[in-house]
Formats: sequence, structure tokens, C-alpha cells
Amino acid sequence: MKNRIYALKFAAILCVVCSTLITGASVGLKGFQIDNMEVDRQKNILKAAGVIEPGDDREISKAMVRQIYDNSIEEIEENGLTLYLYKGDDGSPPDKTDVIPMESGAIKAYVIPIESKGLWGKIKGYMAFENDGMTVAGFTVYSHSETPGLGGEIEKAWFGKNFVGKKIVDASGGFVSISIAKGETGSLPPGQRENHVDGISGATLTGKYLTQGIRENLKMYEPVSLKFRKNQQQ
Amino acid sequence: MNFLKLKKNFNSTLKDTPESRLVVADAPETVALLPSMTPFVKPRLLVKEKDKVSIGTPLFEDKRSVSLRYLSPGAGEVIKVKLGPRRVIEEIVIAIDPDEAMDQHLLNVISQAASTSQATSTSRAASTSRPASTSRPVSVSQPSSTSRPASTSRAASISRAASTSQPASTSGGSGAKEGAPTHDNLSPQNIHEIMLAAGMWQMIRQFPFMDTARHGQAKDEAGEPEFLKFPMIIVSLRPGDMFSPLPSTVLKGREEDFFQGLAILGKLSPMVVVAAPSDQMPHLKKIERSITHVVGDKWPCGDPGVILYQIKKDSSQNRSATIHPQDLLALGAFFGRGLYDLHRIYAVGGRCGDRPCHIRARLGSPLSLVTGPLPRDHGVVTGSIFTGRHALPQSHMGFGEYSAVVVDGGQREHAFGFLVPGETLMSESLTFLSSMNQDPLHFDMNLHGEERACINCGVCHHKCPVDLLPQFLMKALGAGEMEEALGMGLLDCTLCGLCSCVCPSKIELTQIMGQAKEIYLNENIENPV
Amino acid sequence: MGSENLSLWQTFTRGIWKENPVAYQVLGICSALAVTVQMQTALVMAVALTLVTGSSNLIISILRERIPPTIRIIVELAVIASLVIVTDEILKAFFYDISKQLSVFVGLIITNCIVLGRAEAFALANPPIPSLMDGLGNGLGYGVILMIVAFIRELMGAGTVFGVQLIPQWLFDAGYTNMGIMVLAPGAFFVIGLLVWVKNSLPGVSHEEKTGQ
Amino acid sequence: MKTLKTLFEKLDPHFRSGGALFRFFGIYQATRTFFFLPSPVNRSAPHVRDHLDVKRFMSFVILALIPVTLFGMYNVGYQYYSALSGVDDAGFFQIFSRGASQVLPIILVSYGVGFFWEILFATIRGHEVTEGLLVTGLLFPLTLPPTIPLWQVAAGISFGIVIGKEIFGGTGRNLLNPALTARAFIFFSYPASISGNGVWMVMPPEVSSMDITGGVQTEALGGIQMNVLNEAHMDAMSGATALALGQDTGYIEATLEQAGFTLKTLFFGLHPGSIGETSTLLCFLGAIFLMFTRVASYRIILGGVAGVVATSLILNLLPGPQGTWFAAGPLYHLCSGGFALGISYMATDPVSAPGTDVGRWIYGFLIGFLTVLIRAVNPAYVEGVMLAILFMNLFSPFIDHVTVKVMVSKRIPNV
Repeated sequence: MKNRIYALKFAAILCVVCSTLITGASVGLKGFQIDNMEVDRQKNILKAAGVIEPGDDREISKAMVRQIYDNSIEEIEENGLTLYLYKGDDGSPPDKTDVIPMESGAIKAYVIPIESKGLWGKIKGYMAFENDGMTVAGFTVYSHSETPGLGGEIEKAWFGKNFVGKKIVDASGGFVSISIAKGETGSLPPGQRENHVDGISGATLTGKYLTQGIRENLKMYEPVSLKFRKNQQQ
Repeated sequence: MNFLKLKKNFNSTLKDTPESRLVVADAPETVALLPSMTPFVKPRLLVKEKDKVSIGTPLFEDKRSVSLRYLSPGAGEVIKVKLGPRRVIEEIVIAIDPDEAMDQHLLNVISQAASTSQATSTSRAASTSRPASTSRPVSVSQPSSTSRPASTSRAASISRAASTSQPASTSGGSGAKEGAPTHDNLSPQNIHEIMLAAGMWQMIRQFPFMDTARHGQAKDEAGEPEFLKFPMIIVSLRPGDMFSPLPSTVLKGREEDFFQGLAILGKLSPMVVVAAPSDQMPHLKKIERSITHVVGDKWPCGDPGVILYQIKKDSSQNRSATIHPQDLLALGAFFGRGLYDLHRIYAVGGRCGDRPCHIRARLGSPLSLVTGPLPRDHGVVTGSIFTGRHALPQSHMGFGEYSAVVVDGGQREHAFGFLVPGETLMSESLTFLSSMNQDPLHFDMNLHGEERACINCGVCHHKCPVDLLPQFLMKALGAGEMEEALGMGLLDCTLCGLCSCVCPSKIELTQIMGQAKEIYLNENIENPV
Repeated sequence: MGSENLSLWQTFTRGIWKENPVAYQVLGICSALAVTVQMQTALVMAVALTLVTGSSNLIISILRERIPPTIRIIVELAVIASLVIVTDEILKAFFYDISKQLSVFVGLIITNCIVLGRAEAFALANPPIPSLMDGLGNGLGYGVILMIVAFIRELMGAGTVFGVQLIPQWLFDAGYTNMGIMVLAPGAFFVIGLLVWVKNSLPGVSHEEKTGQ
Repeated sequence: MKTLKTLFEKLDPHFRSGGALFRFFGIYQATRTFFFLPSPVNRSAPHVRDHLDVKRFMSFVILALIPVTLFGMYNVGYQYYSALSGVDDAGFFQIFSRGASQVLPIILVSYGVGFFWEILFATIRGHEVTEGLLVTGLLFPLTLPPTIPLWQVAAGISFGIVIGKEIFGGTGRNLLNPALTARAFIFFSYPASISGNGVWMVMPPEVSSMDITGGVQTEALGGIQMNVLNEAHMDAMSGATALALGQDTGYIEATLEQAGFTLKTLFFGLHPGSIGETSTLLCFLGAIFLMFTRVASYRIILGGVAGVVATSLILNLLPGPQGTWFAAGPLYHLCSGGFALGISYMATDPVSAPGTDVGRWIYGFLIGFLTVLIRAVNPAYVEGVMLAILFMNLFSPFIDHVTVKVMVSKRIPNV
């Protein structure tokens, strides 16, 4: 009996000490963590837009990221779709508007979030487009659960770079989205190469799912892109 | 009559198998007992060099059971007790005296056996015309030779090799035909005691180890000693390989002894199985009525263990027994005619000049007498080329060995051994053209390759006559898993040697299993259940 | 497992080499497979685990005479879990990128057999300082293996070490390709297996010697 | 022959303990026993032994592989010249020597590196150099595309020998087929060298730099048809294997035929693929030879064929994508890809297969079953045979365990 009471006492004290410790750490560090997540998100958008070169993330401090982001990116809602406008990093504060500024040149690029099914889980990333509404300016993946080395390669800089300069429309201007090829694009007919990026060998399925996901997202954002395209033609 | 078909056997035909003709050998100068060749026995010497012995003098006994004595097959002087490595007694050699005498104790046993049988016969048929066994000496000699008075121990005369007639062809005269003893008075207990005293109990070997039939104090429900309840006794007329004596030659003229022997076995077991090889059936018309099973004519179809495996119905029959047909004849002669037969017919095969034949000689004869001079680089395999021993030329025929084969045993190499078509090379495999060659093939004592790790090819399993998986058994034993090996049927293994013979990796599977069985047997003897 | 005859230094080094938790006791394999694709994550994991093992051993050793035997395991787990959660929080706050890559595996230190194993096997029976040394030694032993595995995997799988390109570009131009299997979990299995093989065939650690003692 | 023998006898002392070349005893002995199979006198019963030994056992597999290898060389050359559109101009020897010049180095590297490891381990462990490598060293190249870089061949065979075999203790103790272990290593390590369309044909440089269409390789992933086919190039340029042609639309057998993969082509083997796998005919002829001589277990091979036929027939009855291999008939499954090669020579490797007869039927059948299943429902791996065999390799001890248990339970116990 005595032992049991002692054990209970001991457990109670231990619980109090441990929970205090954990709560303390959690509360005390929360600010840093939220900050980190936000900066990480911003950094990914900047990477997609090509402001930060993907790959050399360690050289940029948090403060820098925040400053660049605040200076050059503007987050707007268009037809219920979130959209990040990149206006160049000339340091001038961006205009606060609720619609896409139609004057060409004011916007260098726009970034849309991509959410896709993967082979093993969700793939999340951003895709940036030039202000012509059809040329891809960049692509990053910041969260996925694909196999490292195979499907996992989608988060690598080289894979994102593949997208740069590719078109989401075919030669006649119709929407075709952008697909991940089953091998190298060199093996495709020349007409298709603009709309394809090199696949990852051994990761056909990841490519397949990501292709589908990108197409769905781009379709959703097609009205926005159309606006940019029209804008360009004017 | 049942036919036992065995698909897995040794298919190749070999050269120089013994012909059916019978030659009678000269009288030997020496005879020997080979304790180390007697399976499982733990010998204790009862004589020493220079001792004088008579026929029937115990030379050694089995430490495991001192009533098991091994009697001298000849009378004369013990000239050599040959010791092998670790002081194993290899041979006890006796120089034969011209006048061979019989041990008094043995004589008493013979008369006891005969009188018991006689009593039976007379009680059943008073008019028996059997030659007076009480007045006449119990003879181990050929009936054709002159009878000698029984009063002297010398009465037991030994059949001389010089005699040309069949030893038992006229045995017992007309008596055997008219009033064969029926042994009704003999209880199994009597038979056991008489056989033990005559040193003949060892002829009965019991499965699964082929050890001397156990005769402990264990009693069954009926209160009879256990050994008397052999569930089955198997007499395979040709238990050995293609070089073993042909039943037609062995049995010729000795049908009566054969039936007598079977009658004795009938006392020891409710079920006596007589198995004859199919190719010998035409020559065995006279004993056809007692044949219960016909087996194939290839090795190891006639092996008693293989026959047991094919016909056993439940596990109690695993304690069945077997006896060699020639021992059975001796047993029949002993009980039926009071004849202590010291002769056996040996089959001689292989490269032995004009000899591939049968030869009648004394038990424990010198090999040279049986095989004649050996060609260069040749050795003698006694017993069986699959299970026997590679005997030294100066050795003697050992316990249970009924054949001697002269085999090429020179060291050699095969040039491009892996590619030659091999139309004359002995092989069970179809990778050699010899598989299409119907001619008898040359064989030798060589390994034909190098030892390798098991590649799990399963050739051993496809040859095993008792459906074992030798490769798994071997691995289980290698890992020390005796229980597992027993579960897989280790004790069913008859050590026929086919698995080792065909193994491409040249693994000594038979040796491994034989050793495991021996270990298990020895453990069980030390800790009787 | 008695430590009576061992000096502090021996207590410390034993975990690193002779009774290495991964190579000898084959513990902590799960995380060793998961975090060794890159050296950086492996290093952080190694440090985190060393700290957790060391401090859990220390704390449990201090408490060892007061812990009621009936709730021994729960107490140990509570201590370890608290330490792991705090470590995880710190990583998230200050090493966000790495904590993202380590993802669930920092949390899973709780279930890492090395931590509980050392607490059970050593800390409960020994005074605090040797326990601390034992914990640090085992953590470092795990870390050493992790670093070796990660070095091989990163070098062969990606051509880099700590993210720095080590295999020269001309080799790639000449037709060299990274070994894809090295970034997969089986690659880690092969590397760890080969390491154990090499370790056990080195003189002084062979099986015969161990059983001979 | 006699001079060779005297030569060996003269060399012998140098390699014996204490000789100058003792270190190379392994090589010496392997060479000597290759020419002169030793045959010592038996130490124990039985005294007669079969002439069959492991060397002969293994060399029969090689014998059966020779036609496959030679045809593989020819086919590599054939594909080369057909890419040049010049098959008709090139003579037989020109075609063959072009192929041989591509294939022989791969085989030589495989044997050379393989023997290096084998001899190294034999020397360290103090046993003889074993024959298993003769088969492994030839089988492995036959599973590779002709364009494989030689250093990858070396890496692959090293992995196959060391991890696939020596780690377990050498020939006879290995769990996995070493040749397939080596191929799996390449497959997962250097996927670019062993999958995709570009690796199955040796291309003349001027052709590979040209625009090559992917045959009927339609990019249908996005649901957008882009059948921009260059019909003229199609036959000549198609570098895909038949297995890679599964797609979302159309009917698979029609797609294959359109791409030039008729059943006849697949059966006789003049199409792109791994060096040794293309000719189903020769693979099965070799298999029949091995089955007849009992070197390979007919149970595994027939079980495998039965598995493929049964599984593909069942899949054909089910509703499924008609454009993929799901819908292909049994004959297409039997004749395409590496099935014939795998089931005849790799699945029948006795060491990694089950040891019981029933187990071998089950093993073979499941290999066939898995092969079709992988081809049909896992488009990520177009070639299922390798994975199927390796997977079943892992299960063969279990199959043995179960079948032995069943066999034992049928015996009358004797203990």
C-alpha cells in the first residue's frame, strides 16, 4: 500500500515536471516555429518565381527572404483563387489592388499553388508563369512523400528547372497543360516538346500523377492565365 | 503374390556381373571374424593370439549384451588379432587345423535343437524315417561324406571344398522329404535361446538400424518378451545389388532348408514376407508358393528396408526384422537337419578374370581365395558396391558379406570431363550419352569430380527409394537438428547409397545419414526408453 | 553488462566501437535507414540522439533509487518522451529545414531501442556519471555508423558530401551516374550489412573471440 | 592434351604451398580442373559414383545458352543496321560482327570481374573456385540492354557476386539468383541505363543524334492524343521493347502489331530488347534441352508457363484497360520480354529454387503469375520476370518448409 502511494506520488510529480518542460518549450518556441513556417512558404514562392535561385537557400537569411517577399510579391484573390504576383524586386512597395493590374510590365510573373496527388501522398508546390500567361517561369515542390531518389527527385532543383520556358499552350494557342514525359523529351515529336518536361527515370507513376495534378490546377487557373494572355496580345 | 513397383532405382547396367554358375573353392588356410565390420557391435575379445579354438568357440562378445557371442567359424589357432586405428579390433584370424573340432557347447546346442525338433516330429509322426539324429552325430559335414560317430567332438566334420556336390542337395536323405519337422514344440523363447547359443541370433537384423534384434526384458501386453513380436520378417531373396548372389543359384537344391527356415521365422512373427526379384521368377518355380511379393530386379528394389517401406501399414511395423536368404538356409538346415552349415555362396564380379560367377566357400574365407589375384590398380569391394567396404587384399570376407567385386581403383583425371559425350561413362544422368547405351558399362571406384556445396538439384531425392529428401536431411543434420531429421524420416533411410552415388556435388550423403543413425542408436541404447 | 571493472573512458568507448548499438546490437536500424540519405540530416539526427540518450541516461540514473519498480518503464518513457519532444521543438524553431527532412524520425527517437535499452540496461544500475558516459558513447556509436552510412550513401547516391559536389563533373560527363539504389532504403540495408560484415571480420571482434571470453 | 598435362605437372610445384606463385593457387587450380577434372578414389561407400558433377551440370546450362548468346549478338547487329535502314545491304557476318563487338566486351567484363571476386573469396576462405560463376557470368550480360556501359556491368556483377552470393557463404548457400541480383542492382541503381526506350538498340551516332520518334509511343498521360507519328521512321527507329508499349487507349495487341511486334517477330526474336531475351524460340529450345537432360527442373518451367497462361487468361476475362498488357493474350505474354529467358535459365537455378517437386510446381506457377500481374497492373515496371523470380527466390525456403511438412506428414512416422 505504501509502495503504491509512493508510486502514485512519484508519477504525479514526474507528470507535472515533464508537462511543464514540454509546455514551456512548446510555448516558448512557438513564435520561432510559426515564423519559420511562414518564411519557408515565402521562400518557396520566391523560388518558384525565380527570385531566389533554387538550391542556394542557406545563403539567404530569414530577414532577407521576408524583405524580398514583402517588396516583390503580392498575394491576391482572383475569382476565389489565390495568386501571387511578382512585380520585380526593384524595391518599390507593391500596389495594393484587388484585381490583376492590366498594364503589362507592372507584373513580371505570377505564381499559383499546385496541389496534386502523388504516388504515395500529396505533392504541394508552386508554379510561376511569365506575364504572357503561357510560359512557365519556375516550379518548386515543398512538400511530398515520394520515394527519395525516384519520385522524390521532383523536389530537386534540376527537375524544377526543366519547367522553365515550357509552354502550357500548343502551337495554335489552345490549352494543353504541361506534361512529364516518360523519358527524355528528345524522344518526342518536335511539336510536343514545348509542352513536356524530362521525366524521372524509374518514377513513371509519380510523373503520371503529377502531370494530372498540374493539369487540374492549371485548368482551374486557366481564366487567370487567359487574362494574362489577352493582356499580352493587346 | 503382390508386385512392388519401384520407380526410383539404379538404372545403369554394369559390366561383369556374376554368372549363375557355381564353383567350389578350395579349403581356406585361414578364416576370420571381422568385429569392426559387424554393424554396431561393441566387441570384447574372448581369445588372444596363439589360443586354440574349435568351431563354435566364442571369439568375442558384444559388450552391449554379453549373451550375444560371435562364434569361431573354424578350428585351429588364433594367429592374429588385427587392430586398426584407435585399437578397433578389425580381424581375428584363425589358421585352420586339418582336423577341425567342434566346441562341446555348440554340440550340445545342436543336439538340443535337433531333439526339440525331433520330439515334435516324432510326436506328430512316429513313423518318421529321419536318420536317427540322436544316434548320429549332429553333422556339419556334407551328408555325402562319411558319417562319423557323435561321441567325439571331432564328429563335426567340415565340408571340404574338394567335394563337388551341393552340400544340401541330398541333405537329410529321404527323411527331410517324408517327415519334415514342424517345430510345433518350439516356442519363440526356445528358438531365441537356441539361436543365441548357436551364435545365430545375429542373423536376424531388426529395423530401423539393421542392428541385431533387440532382446531386452521389455514385455508386451501379453507378457511375452518384446523381441518375439516382430511385426514382420522380410526375407528378400536378393537383398543386395547386381553383384550379389542370384537366388536361383543359392536356393538350388536347398528348397527344403528354405521351407524349414521359413517355418522357424513363422514362429517369430505373424507375417513373413518373401520377396523375389522379377527376373528370377522363372528359376524359382520350386519355392513359388512361399513367395509373397515380387520386386524389381534393380538395386535397391530388393533391399529389405525398401520393401518394408513399401508395404508397411503403420508405425509399429518399423520394428520388423529381416534375415539374409543364405542365413535363412543355414537356419533351416540347423533346425531341420541339425546341420551347422559353415559354407556360404559368394558372388564374385568385376575384373576377376574368368571368375564372374558364384563360389561356394567357408564363412570368413580369405578374399584372395574368393577373387583370385587382382589386376594392377584394382581393389575389392565386399558386400555391395553401394554399401560395402573397400577391403584390403589380405582381408577376409566379413559378416553379412556375400559378394566380392573387383573394381578399378586407380587415381585418374578426366580431360574435359564436363563436355565429353560419355557414351560409355556410367551415369544415371541424361547428360551422358550412356543413358541411351544399353550395353553394360564399365565402372570404377573414382569420385568423378570434386566435392562442392549442395546445389539443391534434387537428384538425390529423385533417386531415393524411400522418398526421403537427402539434401534437407543433410542440412538438418549439419545444423545439429536431429529431431528435425528424425521427423523427416531419417530412420527410414536404408543406406542404399544411391543418393551419394548420383550427387553431382559429391557429398557423402549416405555416410552422413549412416553416422546420424548410429549416433541415434547409441544414444538410445545408453538411455533405453 | 556490469560496469564495475570499466573506467569511464572504457564505458564511453565501448558503445562507440566494441558494442556499437547499430553494428553489434543491431538497434536503431529503422531511423538509420531513414535519415542517412544525406550527411546533414544524419549529423543532426546523431547529435539529437546522443543528447537524448546522454541526458535520459543521466536523469534516469539520478532517479534510479527513487523510481518505483512498478512503474519503471513508464517513468523511463516519460522522461525520454519529454526530452524528445523538447528536442523536436528546438529543431523546429532553429533548424527548420533539417527538421522538415527529419520529419517524423525525431519524434520516433522515443521508440528508438537504443535510448530505452541503455536506460534499462545501464542507467538503472549505475551512478549518474558513468551512465552519462554510456549514454553519450552509445549515442555517438550510433552517430558514427550513421555518418559512415550517410557518407557512403550521399557520395554514391548523389555525388556530394554535406551537399558539396565531390565527384567531379568530368566524371559525370564521361558517363558516370549516381547509384540510385543508394538513396533507397535497401541501399542503407546493404551499407549497414556490409559495415557489420567488415567490423566482424576485423581482428579482435570476431565471433570466436567473443564467445571465447 | 598430353603436352598440356605435362605443362600442368611442371607448373604444379610453383603453385603449391611454399611455391613462388602460391598466392595464385586458386586461379591455377580452377584452370587445371577445367581441363582435367580430378577424380580421386572414393573414401567411403557407395563405391561407384556417377560421372555427373557440378562442372558438367553447369556447363550444360552454358551449352543451352550458346545459341541464345549468338543470336543475341546477331540481333544487336541486326537492330543496328535496321536503324541505318541497311539490313538488306549488310551481310550476315557484317551484322553478326557488329553485334559481337558490342556484346562480347560486356560478357568479358562480366566474367573477368566475376572471376576476380570469386577467386578473391575462394582464396580468403580457402575453398575451390566454384563453377556457379560460369553460368552467372554469362546469364547476367544476357539480361542487359546492349547499350549498357561496361563499368555498370562491372558494378552489377560485383554486387551480384558479393551481395547475392558470397555474403551467404558462396555457391550453394545463396538465397537469390546472383545474375538477377546483379540485374536488379543495375535496374535500381542506374535506371536510366536499363529502362526507357533509348537503351535497347545500339544506334550509330549519326542516327541517335537525329530526331527519333518513339514509334507509336503516344504521350497519353495528359489525356491528350499526340499521335504525331513518323510512319517512315517507325519501323526502323522504334527503340522500345514490346513491353513498353502499354498505353491508355487502343487495344494492346493491335498496338503491338502496328509497331512491328507481331507474334512471329516476338517468337523468333528480331526485335529490340535485352541481349539474350528476344528469341523466345531459342530460349525455349535451350529449356527443352535442359529439361530433357534433367539439368533444369521441368516442373519449374512448365509451372511457369502454366502460371503465365492461366493468369493472362483470367485477366483477359476481367474488364480492364485494353490498351495495357492487362489485355494481352497468353501467347504475347509468353513471347515478349524476358519471360522465356528468365523461366528457362534463372528460375531453374536449383540453388535458389525450392528443393521439393511440389514446391517447384508452386514456385514456377507463382513466377508466371507474378510476371503477368506485374506487367498488367504495375506499369511502373514493365518487365516483371526479374522481380517475380527474385521475389519467389525469397519465398522458396518457405515453400520448401511447407511442402516438406506436408510430405513428412504423409509418411508413416519412424522414430
